[in-house]
Amino acid sequence: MRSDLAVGFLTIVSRSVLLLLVAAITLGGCRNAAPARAAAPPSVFTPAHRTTWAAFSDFFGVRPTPVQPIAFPHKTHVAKKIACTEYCHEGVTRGPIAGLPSVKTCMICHAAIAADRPLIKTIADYESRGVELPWQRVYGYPQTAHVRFNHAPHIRAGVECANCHGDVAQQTVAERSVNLSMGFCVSCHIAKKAPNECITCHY
Amino acid sequence: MHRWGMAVDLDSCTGCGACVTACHAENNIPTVGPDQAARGRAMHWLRVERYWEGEFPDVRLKFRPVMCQHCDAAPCEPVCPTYASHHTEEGLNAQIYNRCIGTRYCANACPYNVRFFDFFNPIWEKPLDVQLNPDVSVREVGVMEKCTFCIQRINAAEIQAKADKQALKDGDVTTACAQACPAKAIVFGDLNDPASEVSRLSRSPRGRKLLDDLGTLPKVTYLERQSEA
Amino acid sequence: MNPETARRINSDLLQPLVRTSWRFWLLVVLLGGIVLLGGGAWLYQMYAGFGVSGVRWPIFWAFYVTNFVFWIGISHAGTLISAILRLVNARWRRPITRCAEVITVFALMIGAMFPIIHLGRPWLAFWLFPYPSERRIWPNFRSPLVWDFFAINTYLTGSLLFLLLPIIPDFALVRDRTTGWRRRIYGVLALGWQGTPKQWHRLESAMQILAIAIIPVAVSVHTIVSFDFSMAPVPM
Amino acid sequence: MDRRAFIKLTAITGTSATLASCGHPEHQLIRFVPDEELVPGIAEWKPSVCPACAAGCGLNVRVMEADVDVTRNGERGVMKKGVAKKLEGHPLHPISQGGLCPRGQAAIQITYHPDRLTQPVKRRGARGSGDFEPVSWDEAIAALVGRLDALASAGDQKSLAFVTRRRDSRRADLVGLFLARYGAPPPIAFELFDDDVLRRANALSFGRDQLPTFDLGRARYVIAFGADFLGTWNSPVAQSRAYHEMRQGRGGARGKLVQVESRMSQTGANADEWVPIRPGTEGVLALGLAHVILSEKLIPAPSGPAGALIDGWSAGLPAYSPEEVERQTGIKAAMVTRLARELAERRPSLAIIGGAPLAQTNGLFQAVAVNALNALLGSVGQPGGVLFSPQLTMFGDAPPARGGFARFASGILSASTSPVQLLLIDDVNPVFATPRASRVRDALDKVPFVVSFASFVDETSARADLILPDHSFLESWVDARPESGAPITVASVAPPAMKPLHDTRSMPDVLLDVAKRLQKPLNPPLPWATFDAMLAEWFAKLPASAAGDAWGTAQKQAGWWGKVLEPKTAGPPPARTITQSAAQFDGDATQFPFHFLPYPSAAFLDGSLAHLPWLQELPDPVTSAMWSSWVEINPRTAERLQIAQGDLVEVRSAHGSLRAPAVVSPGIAPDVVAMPVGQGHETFTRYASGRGANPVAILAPVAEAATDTLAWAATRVTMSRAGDGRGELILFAGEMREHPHGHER
Repeated sequence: MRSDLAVGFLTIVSRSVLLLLVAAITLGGCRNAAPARAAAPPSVFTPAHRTTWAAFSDFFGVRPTPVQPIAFPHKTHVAKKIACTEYCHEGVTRGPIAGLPSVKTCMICHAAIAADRPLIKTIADYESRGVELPWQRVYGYPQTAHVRFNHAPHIRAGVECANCHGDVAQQTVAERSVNLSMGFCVSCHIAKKAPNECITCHY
Repeated sequence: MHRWGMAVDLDSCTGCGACVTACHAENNIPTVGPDQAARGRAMHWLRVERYWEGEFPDVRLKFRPVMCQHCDAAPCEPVCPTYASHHTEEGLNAQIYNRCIGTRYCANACPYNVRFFDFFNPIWEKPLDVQLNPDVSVREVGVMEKCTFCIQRINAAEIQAKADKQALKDGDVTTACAQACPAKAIVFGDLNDPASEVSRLSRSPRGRKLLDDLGTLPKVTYLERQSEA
Repeated sequence: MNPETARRINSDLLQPLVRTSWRFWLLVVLLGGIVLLGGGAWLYQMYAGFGVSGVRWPIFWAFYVTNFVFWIGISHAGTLISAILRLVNARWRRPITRCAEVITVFALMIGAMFPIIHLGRPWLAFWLFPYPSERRIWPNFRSPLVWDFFAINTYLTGSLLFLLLPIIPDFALVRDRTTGWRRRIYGVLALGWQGTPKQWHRLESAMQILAIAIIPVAVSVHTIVSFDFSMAPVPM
Repeated sequence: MDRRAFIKLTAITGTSATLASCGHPEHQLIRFVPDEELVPGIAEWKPSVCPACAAGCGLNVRVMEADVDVTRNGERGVMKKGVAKKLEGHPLHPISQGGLCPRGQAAIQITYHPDRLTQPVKRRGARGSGDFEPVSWDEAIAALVGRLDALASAGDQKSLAFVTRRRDSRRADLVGLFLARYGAPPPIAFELFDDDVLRRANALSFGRDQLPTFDLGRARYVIAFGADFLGTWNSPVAQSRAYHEMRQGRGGARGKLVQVESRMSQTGANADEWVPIRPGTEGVLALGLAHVILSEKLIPAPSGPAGALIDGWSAGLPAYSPEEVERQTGIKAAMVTRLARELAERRPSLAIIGGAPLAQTNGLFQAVAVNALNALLGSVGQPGGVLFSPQLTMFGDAPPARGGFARFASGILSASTSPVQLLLIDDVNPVFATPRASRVRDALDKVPFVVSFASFVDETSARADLILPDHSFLESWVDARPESGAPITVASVAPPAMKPLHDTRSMPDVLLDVAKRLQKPLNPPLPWATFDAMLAEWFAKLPASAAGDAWGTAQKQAGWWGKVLEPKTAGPPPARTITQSAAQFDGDATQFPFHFLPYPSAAFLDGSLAHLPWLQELPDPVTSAMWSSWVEINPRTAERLQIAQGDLVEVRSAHGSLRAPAVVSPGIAPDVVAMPVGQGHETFTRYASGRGANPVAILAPVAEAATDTLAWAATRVTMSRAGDGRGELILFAGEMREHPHGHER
């Protein structure tokens, strides 16, 4: 029994020291990282934050600024009367996820239209390699918010896209022009007499 | 307004455990592995309890699937300091993971021992994670979780009914355990609808509530096993 | 007592404040080390997951809450007893009151740590505090844990006042007998105490009021801790 | 404060991950263009067929889009894929009827198992070392074709052997056709719990060489001899559905269930009356019941072969008086009489035999005795009785895989050079599921070239020279012809529910490909390019229904079913009377005082599902054990041997010994030691390797006398305490809440 206690104490001591080391490496990690190295996919899936830094950023609501592979001009496409929800984000009326168009979708039109422009050539190159454009999320919730957002009922209730996503028609690269905080959702739900229980969204 | 409830016919229940696995598949419940299981940290939102009676050779074994009873006077609700555990208008005992700070008070208060705590971040060894249900949260370390009466199915069915401009019918929404049960022992439905199967079964003279004398007003009715010997 | 003896007693008493021996630093290192270890262990618990605490299903409260109750129990012994003794004017109380009051304050501070340490997600502990937010959610005032929070804070505030009010003349004493930065710090702490009869009178009346007020607060704290256990239908 | 989550870190996030990703887009994984068009977040439901046992339940698979890690041209990345999310019973399918057992639910983890073989491999290290190196499919198929060509050119086609499960399906037909047209002997079926004894008995009694279907839904009285029909035996989902009807599905007319066995199974727990019996004497009890019914003239004796097979039947079974039955079985004469009267009065009544009683040396006698009792009760082919699903044997174009694995293995062992030069193994693990004394391992090692179609490295495939990993059932065309479970004919079939995750190929397609590449073509050649063409051709021959043509509807609803096809009967059975034979047990009763009863575990059946983490963590119905194997012993025995719950116990037979923690259970006879089969794998993925003990290993290699199948319940053992359990026994139920207090009084 006594030796158990001693071992337990030693374990705590050694692990605490280890923790401080790990914390030091973790916090210092990002600055030292070689930028060219791509991440190997981890062998496990876990909701844990990948780094201490990520945990802190998440807690303080720090969102990385999305860096898009190409400057997609929403403005131009909307001006050309390409309906958002028919070609590119077609999941929006049917289910929870609006969806990002595959590079194949881009090439349906751009195989012929403006095919000589440099940006379109970049896209065509992606398609020929069988690789998607590495779009980064602009909206969306952190995993820890446990939000199960569903687009379709909002569309059916007549909520305009611009309500939550700003006037994308005036933007080139999509910007996070609306802060989708819980307060934002709740005030709208109250105003529209929509269900306002926690389990409407969190489950 | 619905009032969701469940009836479990112990005379049909064979104790096979299909409900337990179905619950794991539907609700992203992690497997904790042998080391943690040995420490009493296995997660089964739904478990099959067994009760031995008598002595060899006159011995009986009775099964009882136990999940969150969604009590109308739930002991877990008043003790939660952050309303992570609270009652919804439709009578569900909701557990809001993002609001949970991990006091574990609810689990201590629950007389049915159906609340489970994430002692560690759960792990799925790839590609086992591909199976995860996107309609249900993956809970992280430090939060309490428990049977939700498959709230994701209820919400989806209600959204669908609203889109179809129709009222929900009995049988439109069922939980994963009731759906899987090979012996049709578990029935889920609306207790406010007197014609529903679950209402009919809940009125059975065999109906009992678990630990009824605690006054928790559970919404799960157990139809006791009959026997003739 | 002649003035010389009084002066010597005073300077003997003040000696530890003015001169710091190596033994003191040794003690600081020793005790500080233990505190650091505890802090490290807590960080490790957050880093690796609450499971390292050894708590398991179906008893979810263990070491931490036991400790919490223990320290709250210890705190019982201080201010409450000191207040009662003060009210009944027991003369022999004088040597022990301050000791008791200090015990209360520090035991409370230690005790109050444990509900935080014991949380699965301690970084969200501020949700126990009622503050307006855009989410329009308040703490659940039916929960004994929220009342724990209030009760402990009230008792801590009361005990702190109860400790600090009668110590003002002593701060003044130190202020008058030290120099340099010590004098400045104790000058602030002494709150301009001059020892006039009027000041003494005010202090005595304040102490009488506090001594009466602190008793129900103390009772409430210990009752609310008991509430934690009585709210659940499961024996713990 | 806005978003919150703080130091939610875990130790598993190593520093390598830390250094790698700091939010730069170029650090993200490459995302490949998907092959399929899916609406994100919307579930599609697709049919499939459950592979976990022979019941052939139709499945409804929930398919949704998900990100999957893939490797393309050596580059790792992610891709959107339509993947299976959950398995449910298909609501239309006549066997599953919308329900599904825990093993079926967990079968989805076969597809997503982290230790699945992702491409063909060939052996590099010694046999059994598990050291393999990857090869391309072309290389792998060429290796197999080369071996087959070599045999053919040497005129030695007979030395090709194929071992597979005992399943009826087009998949099995294809194997049979391939072998027949190549010139090899028919496939050899291997099952640990194979029920061949019951099939033989049914052939003798009723002219039907198949497992029965029970109309429990209309039965008023059921007596089951050892058959765990609600848990693991025959067609558990269909039987559980029918059991619900029998108990509470028909308003007040609740049927009674009596279970006769020596260790309380999950089914026994549900019985109204649980009757412990001396192992190997179940047939005697059945005939004792018949004796009472006949002598009290409760039911007139029927004519027909079932009864006539039994020695002494026409004379009213004078040798089976209740007193004599009591002497042999240990069941009180008064109870025998009462049970017999209840059986006769509460008709329709039926008797079921399965599991351990058939796995005795006198298994055939026991099964025939129960058949005779059924015939006497008038339950055969009647509502509320024993039925035989009409079989689709009309297109029997291939010799079916039948048993005889033990003879096959010993044949290899005893010959100086192996009569088998090339062995193909599909979906079986005989090295694990045979007694160590049968030395299957050595037999396998004697075969010059072994090819396995396994998806995992297990004890058997670890000894293969080449592994050609099969698709999982969700990735390939699947079919099954369940021989029982529904009163009508059922042929389950379904297209792939999702695209393959890995570089695997479906075994039937590989076989067809191999057939095309052979130097000397099959005679006649197999006419199909792919397996689905073969399925389409066969299903198109089935009668169309109102819903449309047979093949079209079958694909949508996970199978074809109907009533129209009459079976081919096997003709009258041989008119040989069967006399009672006492069960023989291996091991001397004084040296080995306990009957050893291995039984299919509720989670793993014969051990083939032990690699699925959900099933490992599924609490056992009777003991609530997880991740463990255990020995069940009676409290009185435990007290006598000073064994406490969780103590390590050594169980020793004449053929070996094992150690496992004890579970003190009131539901077992004092002279019986029971142990679930399934754990004790040497190598079977990270979840099952080296966990627990394998009871099959210490069994005596004795066979049921008439059918030559392993009599796995005929071994005697001795037992002693071997030390503290060291926490090997993991129970879900705590002492706090569930305590077996039955034996404390």
